[in-house]
Order: sequence, then C-alpha cells, then structure tokens
Amino acid sequence: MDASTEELLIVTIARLLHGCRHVAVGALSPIPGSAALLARRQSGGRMRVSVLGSRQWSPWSNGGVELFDCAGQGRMDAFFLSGGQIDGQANVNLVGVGDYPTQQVRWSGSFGSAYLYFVVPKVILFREEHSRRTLVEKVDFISAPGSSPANVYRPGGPYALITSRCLFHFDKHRARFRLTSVHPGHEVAEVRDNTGFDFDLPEAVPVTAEPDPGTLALLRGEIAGQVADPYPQFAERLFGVPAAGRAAAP
Amino acid sequence: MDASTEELLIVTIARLLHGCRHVAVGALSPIPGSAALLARRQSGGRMRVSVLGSRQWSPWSNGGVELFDCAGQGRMDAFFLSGGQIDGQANVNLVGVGDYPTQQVRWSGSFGSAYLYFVVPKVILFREEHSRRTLVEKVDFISAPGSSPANVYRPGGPYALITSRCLFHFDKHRARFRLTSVHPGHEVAEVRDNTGFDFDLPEAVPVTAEPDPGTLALLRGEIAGQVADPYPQFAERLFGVPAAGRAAAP
Amino acid sequence: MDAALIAGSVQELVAAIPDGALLCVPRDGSGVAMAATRALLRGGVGNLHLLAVPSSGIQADLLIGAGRVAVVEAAGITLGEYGLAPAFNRAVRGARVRLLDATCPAIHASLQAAEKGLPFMPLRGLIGSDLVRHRPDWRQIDNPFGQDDPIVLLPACRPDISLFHAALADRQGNVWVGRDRECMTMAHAAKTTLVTVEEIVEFDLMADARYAPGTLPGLYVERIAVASRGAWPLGLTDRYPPDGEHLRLYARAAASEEGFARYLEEQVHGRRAAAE
Amino acid sequence: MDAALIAGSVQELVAAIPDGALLCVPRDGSGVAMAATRALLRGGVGNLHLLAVPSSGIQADLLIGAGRVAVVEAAGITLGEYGLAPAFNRAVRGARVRLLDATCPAIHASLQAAEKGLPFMPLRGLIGSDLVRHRPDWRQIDNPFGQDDPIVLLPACRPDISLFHAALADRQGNVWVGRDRECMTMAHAAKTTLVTVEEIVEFDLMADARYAPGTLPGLYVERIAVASRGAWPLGLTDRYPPDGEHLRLYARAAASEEGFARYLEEQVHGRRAAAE
Repeated sequence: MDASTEELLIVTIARLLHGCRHVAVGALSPIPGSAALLARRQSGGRMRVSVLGSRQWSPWSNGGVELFDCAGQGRMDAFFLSGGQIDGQANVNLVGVGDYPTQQVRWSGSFGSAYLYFVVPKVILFREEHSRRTLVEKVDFISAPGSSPANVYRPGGPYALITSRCLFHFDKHRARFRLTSVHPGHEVAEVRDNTGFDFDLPEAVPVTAEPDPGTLALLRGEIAGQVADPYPQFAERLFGVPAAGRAAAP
Repeated sequence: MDASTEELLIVTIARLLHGCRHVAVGALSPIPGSAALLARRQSGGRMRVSVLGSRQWSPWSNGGVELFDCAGQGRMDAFFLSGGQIDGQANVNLVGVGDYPTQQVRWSGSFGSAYLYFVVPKVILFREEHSRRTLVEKVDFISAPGSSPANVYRPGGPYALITSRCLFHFDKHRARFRLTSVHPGHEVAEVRDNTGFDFDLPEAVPVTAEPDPGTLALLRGEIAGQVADPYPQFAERLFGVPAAGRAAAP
Repeated sequence: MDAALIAGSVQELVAAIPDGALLCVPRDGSGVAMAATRALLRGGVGNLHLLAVPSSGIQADLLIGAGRVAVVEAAGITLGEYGLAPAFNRAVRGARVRLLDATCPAIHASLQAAEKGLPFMPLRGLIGSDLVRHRPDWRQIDNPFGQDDPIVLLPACRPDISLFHAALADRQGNVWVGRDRECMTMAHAAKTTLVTVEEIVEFDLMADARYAPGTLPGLYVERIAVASRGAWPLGLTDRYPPDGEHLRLYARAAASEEGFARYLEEQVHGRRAAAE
Repeated sequence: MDAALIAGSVQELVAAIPDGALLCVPRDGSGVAMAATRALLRGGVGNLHLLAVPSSGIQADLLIGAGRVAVVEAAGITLGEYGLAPAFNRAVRGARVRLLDATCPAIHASLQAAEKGLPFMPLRGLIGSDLVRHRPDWRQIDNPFGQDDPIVLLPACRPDISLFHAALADRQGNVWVGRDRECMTMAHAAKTTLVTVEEIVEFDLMADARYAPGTLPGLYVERIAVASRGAWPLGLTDRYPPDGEHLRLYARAAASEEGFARYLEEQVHGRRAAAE
C-alpha cells in the first residue's frame, strides 16, 4: 500500500467534506486539518477553512465568541469532534471516566461540543484509536448528545465517525452508526471485536478507497506545505516539511 | 445679573452632578455638556464625562451598543433627556403630537430613552422652553415612563427637571415634581401659569443661586475652551471661542 | 476568493438588493453608504423595510421621500443639528410608511440575537413605554431567575441586506470598519452584506496586528465596490467630517415636496448620476 | 486620572485580589497574566472561584495545584499539546475542587449577560448534555416565540476580578487588547479589572484610529502594572509565541506532587521571585 494510514484518513475525510462552503478545525487536529486543506484545494479554493488558534487560517476578529456565533448563524458547514469515549448513539464524552465529578480519569472538559454538535450540519467524529475503551456502549458522561428529541432545535449533528480501522456514517433516524467501509488491511470481524457498541452494516462491506496517485501527489506537495503553518510537527513527521525554528525565553 | 441664562443653567446643572463618577451627554446638548465639563473640573478631574458622538470625549470602542451596555452595568451615574412633551409624572415623549402612528407633528423618535431612563440613577430632564406646550398634563406618547410599579427593575429614573424658568426635583414616591427654585427674574405664579401639570412646592420657594464670580470665570475661561471641541457653534456664540474651520466636499 | 467579489461599480453592487428587502443601515457618521443610496435611488427598488442601527438621517429621508420605503424600523429619524427629517415627517402625516418605533438598545439586541443564532434576546427597561404597546412582536415574560420580575424579550432580526461604507477593504474581502463596530454586528446578523469602501488595499488586513481588531472578516462579506468619499455628504469616522453646508441645503430643499423633487433631480439623477 | 492607576509592581497589583474572589482569566495565548499569577502564588490568597474564558492551562493548573482554588468553572483545563493538566486532574480525583463544567459559548454568554446588565442570556444547544444536569443554576424554558421549543437560559456572571495581560496601555488607563477581544468582554462584565502590560505608551490609544478599535477604554480598568513578557511561558498574540520547552518542562514536573512542589519553589518562589 502506497499511502500511509494518516494519508488514507486525510483523503477519506476530505471526501466527506465535499460541497462544504466553510469547514472549521481545531488547533490540535492535524489529520482533519490536512483533510480540510486538501478539500479546499479540490474545491478550487471556494471552500473556506478555519483553523482555531492559527493566525494564518483564523478568520476571527471578535474574540473567542465569534466561532460560536458564526456556527450559530449557519455559516459553518462542518466541524470535527473527538471524544475520550464515543458511544453507539454518537454521544461524546470529553470529561472523564467514572462517576462525575470525582472521576479517576479526568480529561480536559467539554469545550464547545455541547453547542457546536447542535448547530453545525456535518460534525465528523474522528478518533484514531478504535478500541472498546474509546468506542463504548454508553459514555460515562455526555458532553454532547448524538441525537435529540424532535422538538429540540438541532440543525446540526453527527455525520460520520472515522477511526484507524474504518468509516461509519450516522443514521439520524435510527440514532445508530452504519459501517460504510473498512480501511485496506482491516476486517469487519476485527471492527466488531474492537467496538463496544452495536452498529448496522450492509451485506457486503466495501473497502475504503485508497488515494489515487494524483491526490497523493497533491497532498504530499502543495498541501503538505500549507499544513506546515498550523501543524508544523505533523508536517515534518508525515511529509518531511522542515519546521521553522520557534524560540521563546522570558 | 452678570451671568446669562445659559450660564445660570450650566452652573445649576453642574451642581446637580456633584458626586457623580461618570456623566454622559448627547452630541446636541451643549448646555448639559458644558455643565458636565464644569462639574468635571470642580471634581478635580475625577468625574468622567462622555459626549456621545464626540471623538475627544467619547470613550467607546465597542460600537453603538457600548453606551447602553455601560449604563446597564451601572457605570453611568447621570444622563440627560429632553422631550417634545414632558408630563407631571415625568413621562417623556420624543415621538410626536396626536394619535400615533399618523401624528401631525412627528419628532425624531425615542432613541435610547426607553432604556436609559430605567438604568441611569440620575436622569436630568432638560428643556429650555417652559410652556404649556412642552410641560403637559399627559404626554401623547410615552417614549419612556417617569415611574414604574415596584416590581419593575429600575435602578434609574428622573432626578430633576430644569427649564429656562425654574428647577424641579422629582419625588419618586409621590411620582410628582416638586419646585426647588425659580431662576432670578422669574416668579412662582409665572411658573404655574406656564406649566401644564400640577406640582408640589415648599411654602417659600427660593431663587436659584446665581453663579459666584470664581465659577463664572472658570466657565468662561478654561471650560469654554473645552466646550469648543464637542460644541463649536455654541462655544463661539456663548463664549466667543473662535470655531475651527470645517470644510468638506464630495 | 470569488473573482466577482469586487463589483465594477456601485450601481452593480446595489443591483443585488431586491424589492421588499429588509435593508439594514448604520447611523450617521458610522459608515452610511450614501453613494450606494444614490445608486439605489437611480434603480427601481421599492417596498423596502428599512432598519436603522439605531437611527438614520438623510439616507432614510431620501429613500422615504422617494417612495421606496414601506416600513421604517428605527430609534430615531432626524437630520440632527440640521433639524427634523422633512420627507419622513410628511410620510408619517400621510400614513405612507408603516412605523416600527424602537429604542436604540432594542435594535442592537435584535441584531445580536441574529448574530448569535438565538430566537430572542432579553432587554431591561421598556416596560410602560408606548413603544411596547405598538410592538406586538415584543414579548414580556417573568424572569425565571427572579421573582415577580417582568422583562421584555426581543425577537431576533436577520436583515436580508446590510449595507454600509467603510474606509478600507482588501482583495480577500476583509473590510476595515475601525471604530464603527456596529457594522460588524450588522454583517454578522445579515444574510447578505454589501459594502462600499474608500479604497482597496493590497495587503491582508487580517494579517496586520493593528488593522485586524477593526476588521470584518471576508467570511461575512458578499460584495464590495469602491466609492471614493462614498459617505458624502455625511462624514466617515477618522476620514472626513460631514459636509454641513450640503446637509443644510438638503434640509431646506426637503422642507417642501417640490424642493425634495428638485434635490433628487439635481443631486441623485442628472449630472450627479454621470459623475458617480 | 488617578495617580495610583499604574501600580509600582505586579505584586502590588494583585494585592487587590481578595480571598474567595470570583477571578476571571482568559484562555492560553489570549493574554494570560502569568507574571501576575506567580505574584498571586507568592501572596496568601486562596479559596478562589476561578472562571476560565473559556479554558485555561498552566495558569489554572498552578493555582489549583498550590491549593488556592475552591471552584473551577471552565469549558476545559488542559496544557494543550503538552498534555492534560496534571495538578487539576489530581485535585479532581481527590475531590479538592468543586467543578462547574461548562461549554465555551455558555461562559461567553454568561459574561455577555453581565456586560449588558441582563439577568440571563439564552443559548441554543446544551439540552441532553450532562453539563446541564450538573448545573442547577441553568434553567430551561419554552421559547416564547416558538411552539414546544425548549431553550436553556444562563444566568449572568459578574466576576469580582478580571485579570489579564496585554501589549500596551496608556496613561489614561486605556489598554490595547488587539485581537484578544474576550478580554474586553471580561472587563465590561467584571466589578474590577486588573491588567499587566508589556509597556506603557506615551500617546492616547483611544485617539489613534488604528489602535482605538482594539482598545479597552480606561473606564473599565481599575489598575495596571508593567510586566515585560508577562504572559511567559505562554505566548501573547502578535508579540511572542509560547515557550514550548518550558511548558514541556512544567508538564513533566507537575506529573507528580513532588515535581509540582519543586517547580513552584524554583519557578515561582526562590530566585524567580527576586527577578520578577
């Protein structure tokens, strides 16, 4: 296989972003970020990409609230969420493991998830580690719920879940995941063994399409250079783009 | 009498502002504005004065909403309102005369009155024309009410009403004006004849104190120069301060 | 960035404003697009719902006098030191416009609700004002965090078009509004934002630490046209003062129907049309 | 202007922060007053209610690890690319802090309610999140403009103290926060605002068209102290990047109680105290 796992994930996510006008990505999300930059290039530059916390890729001038206002206005088509735990109803947990509040494993906190998951139409869940530890039957704490009663205002929600093993899409009506494809070298049985929740699947599960040589060349060339601004360490490790020196002293 | 009517009004209003930390004035209110600048000087510079629309005296950097936010935060101790009509309950009308909406006399509109009258502790009503046309029994349209039921959130409200003839204070509990003093050369009977509403008064009504020579000199000297920035035409007319040239062409 | 971002002319820019639009404009001196307003008057648009943030002067008076406005939503319509707005006042007397009288912070709050994707925003004050009696779209509730504490809720207002004038834009569509921050709120809240600017700069406004804080990101801007002295006869913050002589001339002319018609002919159509 | 506006030292500035204060601080990189935080740790203040807008890193971790914080209100506490916040996580496991877990826009909304003198602000989303279950101070109502449309209301939050670091201040107390506009909201909402700055400039920031849009007016600022590189080891927008090496050093040290104590001794007390 020519493409690395990271490259496969980037190209697969880029495909999910097709048609979006504006995609926002977190500062610590190099794979989704690279996917967004690739998708932007594939759109002929029409797609806007915002990388939170990046100077060059951050279009905000109204403080930290603007990202959320912008999403609330319907100006953000896609966003990425992860989770220490994600369950079969697409509930995400960014808070911790065990009984809240005195949790023995405590993560950062919910950040914007309890809002953005409701208002961004295409929320893509991305979690590389695909295990029964991360993909659980029921999360210990719902930072943001995967679905809502019909009367709750919710133009947004989960669209897909991508891991190092496979790609799921979320079925809003059934409030369940459906396996879309397994990545090259992985098996449906293996996915089932490593997933803590039950999911739907077609009779024959396709293999995730590998990047074509043109896309791979684009990614490794032009896009790798763009990725180096918000994600210098990632660009250096994955594409060998030399990181610019960064020094600071008090 | 040494002081002009305008100067008497300025000095009398300045007295009402004593103890305020922050006073805001409209761009088209030269007499209250001059009074605020005089009061600021008398406070040793501790009082802040904001003149809406003035560059030099305008402390805002968050757009037009900041004035109202600032008042809502309790950071504005005094403000001035006028009215095409003011009635005996201190209701003000900035909208027009006759049946709304098809009024035969239409004024500008209510501007911020329906908010600031509620949240600024010391609202000073200023209307030079003291007649039964301006001081009416009942306003035709309540832009902002002079008093509110006890359960309505209202840290602010009317404090005094000053005209070319006299000074009233507003009694919140009785929701009525009480005559404080008549200006030199004016009579209580004349005030009554020219006022459309009933008001309270003490047994002996004092004469409004005339400016002392020191205050008058301060006003005509140092303060006149400051007044010229936000109110150039007024400063030229009243104090003989030459207006800076203002030219503009398309 | 869209090649069509920068329109060839102000006339082309305002062609995007449809009949019946909810058109949102700033107060005098804070970026009123007067050149675009004249272009609008030279076109055929009508039946506008004009929302002033929070007040308007000659811009509203011209549009109303020319019969282009069905609804006026404002906290004030006035020529300021040049007097009341004559065409507006005639239209009120003649019942030729529907009035949505408001108070300044209510207009800001309604736009901020739209800016935040909220259905409403609360606002203190208001209770007992006749404004509330004539605004059935405003609701009063009992503050759930208080006890017997009435408070007014204002519905979100999402303009079809926000139209204003600013000093600078760049080729990415970023617009420097400087201190006139209500223009930023207007753009965040609107479906479409059209901007005229004094000039296009050849650097990225968002990349400059000094310009960025006063810059509306291109994300919110549909289209831009250059209009040198585009706020005239009004002023533009930190660029030029209003033309008091012209505003006085307007106030005198607009005092009569005939004078207003003559002003339109001379200052909007006629030779002015050729010059702009 | 008050002669005491500019404090003689950072230590003197933070002396105004009382025990038990609701202390409001910005997110990493947007003006975190780290020099002032070290000064705070050298003083005796404790029992703080720390409100992060909307998240915090080493600043919160230091204050929590040193036992100065009773309540943590935040959307996230993390060292970002340097990992989870070790002292915070230990305090959670040991039940030594009360948690008010929130989501970013809820924190912004609560501050904006205080900025507007409102009792509450509505916010979409939230419903069905366990955050709501653990925040009895949040209320759900039926949107009066909708039908069977639940929406959450967040109570206003008025900090006792907002504390942040900025690039510039002038002698009138105006502070240039540039793009870090949440610092402006924090100051509008707070009872008292304390600011450290890189430098004092000798011109009026509000009088300069380019600086004014990013300037917090002195009206909202209680006191200022100069702290050169006052955000270190974090970065300051448009001035300097974070010191990654030091943050990595902190993350490693704070992984154990002993390492944290040693870090405090070396980097807050000891020779650092003399240098700052």
